[in-house]
Amino acid sequence: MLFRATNLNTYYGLIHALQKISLNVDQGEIVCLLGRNGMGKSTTLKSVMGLVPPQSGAIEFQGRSIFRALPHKVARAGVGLVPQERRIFPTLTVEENLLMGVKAGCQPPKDLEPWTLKRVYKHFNSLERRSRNKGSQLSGGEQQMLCMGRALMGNPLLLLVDEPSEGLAPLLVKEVRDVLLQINQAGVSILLVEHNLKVAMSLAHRCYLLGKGFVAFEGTMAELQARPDVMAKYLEVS
Amino acid sequence: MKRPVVWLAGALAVLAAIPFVFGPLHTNLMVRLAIEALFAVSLNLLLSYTGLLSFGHALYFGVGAYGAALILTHLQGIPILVAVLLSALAAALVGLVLSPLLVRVRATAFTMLTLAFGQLMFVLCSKFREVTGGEDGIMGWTTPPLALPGLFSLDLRQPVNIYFFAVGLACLGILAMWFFTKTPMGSVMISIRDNQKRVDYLGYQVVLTKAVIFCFSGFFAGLAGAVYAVFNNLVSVGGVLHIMVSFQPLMAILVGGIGTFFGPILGSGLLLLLEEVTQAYPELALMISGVIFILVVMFLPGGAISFGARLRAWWRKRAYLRKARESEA
Amino acid sequence: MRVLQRTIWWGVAATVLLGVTLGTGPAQAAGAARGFNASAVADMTGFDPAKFENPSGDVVKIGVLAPFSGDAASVGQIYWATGTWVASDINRRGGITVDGKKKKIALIKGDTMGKPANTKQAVEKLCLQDKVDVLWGTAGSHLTAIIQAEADKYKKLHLNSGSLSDTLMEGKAFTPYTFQHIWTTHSVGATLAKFFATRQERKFYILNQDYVFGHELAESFKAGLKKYVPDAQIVGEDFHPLFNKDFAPYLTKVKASGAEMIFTGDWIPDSSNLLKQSRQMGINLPVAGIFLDDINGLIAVGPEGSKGLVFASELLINFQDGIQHKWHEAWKTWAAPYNTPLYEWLGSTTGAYAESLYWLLDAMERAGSADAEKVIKVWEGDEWTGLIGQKLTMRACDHRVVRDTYVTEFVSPNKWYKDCAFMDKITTIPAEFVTLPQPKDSSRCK
Amino acid sequence: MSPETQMYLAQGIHGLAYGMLLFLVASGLTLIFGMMGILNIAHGAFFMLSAYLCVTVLGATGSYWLSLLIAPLGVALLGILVERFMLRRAQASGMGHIAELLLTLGVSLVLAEAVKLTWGTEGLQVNVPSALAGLVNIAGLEYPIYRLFIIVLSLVVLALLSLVLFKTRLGTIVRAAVSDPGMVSALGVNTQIVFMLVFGLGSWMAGVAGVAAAPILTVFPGLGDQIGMDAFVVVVVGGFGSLFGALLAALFLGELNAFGIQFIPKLSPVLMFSFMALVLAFKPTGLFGERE
Repeated sequence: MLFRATNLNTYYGLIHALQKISLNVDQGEIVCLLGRNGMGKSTTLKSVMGLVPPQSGAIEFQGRSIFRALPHKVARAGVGLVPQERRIFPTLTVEENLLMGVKAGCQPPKDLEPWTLKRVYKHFNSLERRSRNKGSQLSGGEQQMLCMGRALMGNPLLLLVDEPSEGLAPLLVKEVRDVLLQINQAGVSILLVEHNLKVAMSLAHRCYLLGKGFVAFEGTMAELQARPDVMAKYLEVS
Repeated sequence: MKRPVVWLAGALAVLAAIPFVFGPLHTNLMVRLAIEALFAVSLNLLLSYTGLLSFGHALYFGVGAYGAALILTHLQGIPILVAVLLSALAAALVGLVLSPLLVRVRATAFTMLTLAFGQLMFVLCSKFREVTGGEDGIMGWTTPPLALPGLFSLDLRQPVNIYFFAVGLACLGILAMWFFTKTPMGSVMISIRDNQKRVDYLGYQVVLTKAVIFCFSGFFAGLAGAVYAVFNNLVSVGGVLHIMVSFQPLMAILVGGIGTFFGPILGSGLLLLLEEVTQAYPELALMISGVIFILVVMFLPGGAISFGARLRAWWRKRAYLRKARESEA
Repeated sequence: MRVLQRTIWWGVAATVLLGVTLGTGPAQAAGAARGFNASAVADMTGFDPAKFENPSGDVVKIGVLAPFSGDAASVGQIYWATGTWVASDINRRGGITVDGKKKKIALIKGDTMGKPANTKQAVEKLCLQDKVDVLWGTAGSHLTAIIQAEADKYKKLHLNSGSLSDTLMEGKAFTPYTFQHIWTTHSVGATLAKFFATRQERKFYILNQDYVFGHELAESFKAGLKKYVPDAQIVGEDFHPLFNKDFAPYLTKVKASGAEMIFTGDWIPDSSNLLKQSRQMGINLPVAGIFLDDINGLIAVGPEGSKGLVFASELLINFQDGIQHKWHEAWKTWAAPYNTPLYEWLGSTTGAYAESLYWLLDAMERAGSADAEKVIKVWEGDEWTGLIGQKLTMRACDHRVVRDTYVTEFVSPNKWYKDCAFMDKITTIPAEFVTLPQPKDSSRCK
Repeated sequence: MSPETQMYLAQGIHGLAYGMLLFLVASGLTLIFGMMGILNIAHGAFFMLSAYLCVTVLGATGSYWLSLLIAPLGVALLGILVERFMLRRAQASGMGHIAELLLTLGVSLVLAEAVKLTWGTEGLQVNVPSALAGLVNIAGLEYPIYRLFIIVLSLVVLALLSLVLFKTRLGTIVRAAVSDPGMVSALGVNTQIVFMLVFGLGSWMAGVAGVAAAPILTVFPGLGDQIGMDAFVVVVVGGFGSLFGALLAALFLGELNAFGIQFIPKLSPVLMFSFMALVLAFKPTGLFGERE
């Protein structure tokens, strides 16, 4: 097992945002977190990353505990984050943004081909043209690509991807989907939060469905499709 | 139902007894406590309930104080309560006038904007010395007695009388603010603190609520300032508009307990007590309060009011452990 | 104009006469009327303000009201140094005779923190809890006004040695319990103007701190010039914020104005900064003022930079004077924070503070009592010989002192400080030219 | 040169000198704000402390240049200690930025008092180093060399700062962390160490300014109050976290001060705060800032 979280409890002040959430991601898997707005999907990713430290529970990554570790420790263990708001550094150039992803002094995993500027530019060819531009000058789609590229520069084994298709035009959504597939085929496991059920269905191997802070359903995508009652109760009517 | 009544009666009895038990010196100290507690609670409405840190609350205190001084100097024969209320209203009006600008900003920008307005008022009052008397301020007016014609007339220069006047007004003001936090508007206020964006969905309520809070908080800060003026018979920029006047209630809130309603009152009391104790070593007084200040932020962020709760928790834990050990044995 | 002056002068003389008559009764009872005799100062070996201890038993208590903490703590330090000096001197001599027995002097600190509310609280504590006999202080007219009001309320003697405001003893503010020993802004302006009447400079630039005192001082200087140097010109007038950082923009204006002399009421650090920055900018104009004796600041600009400064004071103690040398010898044993050049010699501020206390205690002894009413009776109209043998009169009707004032020019080299210029020949301005007229509105002044 | 041109030139340079000094103080403040979201109230006290350290080092070694080296380093060390052992703990208290503001307020109170206990309450003096004493002729205007040195020193520090910020990995991290420290840590950078370093760097800059200002000012416990306040205004007006904004605002305030005194001396203190209130009211992030 690459990643396992057990009974995570996280609070925002007095709000009990995550209530005993357990989930795992296997090597090479794409696992999707589904659920309505405000159910705790993003909070789960932030808790794993250490940005919103969980109160109790356990998180293991490659057999080692990263529970309540500081974000940079989590990142250095091999977890990358593609956050929801993209959080591109607006005053840095595209290239500097990418280089920020490099973890100085960290060896890339042996069995994976390391990510370099060249390799990222190959995958996201729109970025190379704009390498001298400031982060704030990019379009939404470009920012999404830059955000993924930046995370990859750290050679993660597990990528936490939060709502990558949000606010993008259908054509770009497809591009994002393709890129995620390519990354996955290159050996990176992905824990994905996705609003767009169609995208999720076409990408993920398994999924967790979140109710208000708890896991309401887990299983493969096919098993989910077989349960229209669960989908009606916990997903948005589309 | 009965218990709070007993408590309240007890508290009132103690308050009423103070000037007769203690001498005029400590009675006057209690007047200062009443003024500072009222001021701190009014600031606390912003800080603990709305999440806004103000560095310029002296602005309202100063307007109230100067208002009272000017009214009592120039409008002779005006009943004292009317003068004090008018001054507090003037401070509320300042809050209203500034609110269109203040509602727009949050976080540090809010802190800096309040700092700017506070300092601006300080500079302006120092400059317009024809009206304000500059640094020397306004003093020596004749304070009319607190009187109901034909019923009673109390000379406010007497420590006992000014004590009941100040403590009475402070209690009324603090009670009014206490009830305010319990109203629906009070809850909107708390939700602004917790998540302004979410409250924004409710439309312009945020703006309106904030404006009301600025006026309300300004009113009671102004009331505290007006009582200060009556008590001291002197108002000067250094005493009522200096930046340290803005910091004083902040310290009281912090030392007493941020995020609680009664913490600031406890904090004001503790700070005055500290001042009494350190008076024997004046050269070290500020140093000691600075250190206490740092220690509180670092080690007792809930302030003194949380100390009791912490102690109780620790005691319970100890008792529990002892019981567990006994049952093991 | 001259008629008015003469009337005033006659008024003063008459009052003095009246005061003397009133004062002779108790004075005679206590022995002869006395003055200050510098050679009578006790042997002060081993004296150190930092180690001062209050005598026990039946004592005369003096409450020292000054800022002992906060930004102005240096003022509190000066009060303490001079207060403990006088108290130690008197105590070593055995105390003063009050109520038929010798009583020693105790000092109790009342920290004003420079804030009105704290001042009020401190006065109340001194009056009600410590039960002091005298309140002494303070700097800042708004704080002094509070002490006056409280002194009146609690009927305690109050000695004001720190606040120069003209109006403290007038109108409703007057209280018979307060005596203003220090000179007033009117006298400052008149003193300097009278001094310049005999000199060449005619173009003055006024550069003062932008607060009540700064403005009052500017007005008093202008009034003095109008009276004594009608052909003088004010070529510029600016008021800068307290604790100003950069004087360069002001100094550029001063330079362009063609001024021959800068008049300033600034005190430290503003006075030192003004001087220092002007010299750095190559502007060697002389400066006239009343707080220019900050020795640290003078040393910073050196002998050349400090030459030609005009310094006015109500009390300039000659370096040859006996008390000056006693102080100077004692100073060597003082510990921090009193082991600095500021305390090396008895300066105009330290000297005036000490003088005021000596006078008060002398009046007390002659009254044979620490009781306020009895001391007032002796002190009103009292004539007394000051620290440097000068004649001082406590005007009965408004409790202000009628006295000569002094002006000196700083020269280099001088015998006392080799790192800067310092005072030389002292010009005495007779009291008749500088004394504030008696208040017209007071029924006591008839 | 006509007297009028001379006046404009002189006031212009006065404004430039004060503006650059202000920028030295404000740039550290704005960097710290950008990264940690707090306005360090104790920043002015660091400035003041550095001037006092300068007095001591100067007294011990007799060398102004040595104190220019040592005093700011001492202040930087203090800044690092305050960050590491106090601020970090305050940040963990869960009170948000309020705790940090109040904590630094406490630190500034303690520093002001500690200085009095150590160095006494009297004003102390530092002389202009002899190499920089005297005047220089600028197109007919006699101008003190030392004030020009302040401008040059500020420029040198500014150049060093830009070199670090724009040419090194640390600089990239700092610039990134100014806009989003959380994301930087999620990319594997130990931001706690970066915070500590930047706090030290910011304090160092306040320290350099303190030593630079010491020869023209009397060193006394309230030395940092006014310049600290001015630096807040610069940070706020320039935009929270924006170095460029701080530079423009500092120069603008410097010139406003000089020409304000020349032409409208009665109003000059009012101008600054009115300007700050106006900017905040209409652009809560400051002129060039992105965060509130």
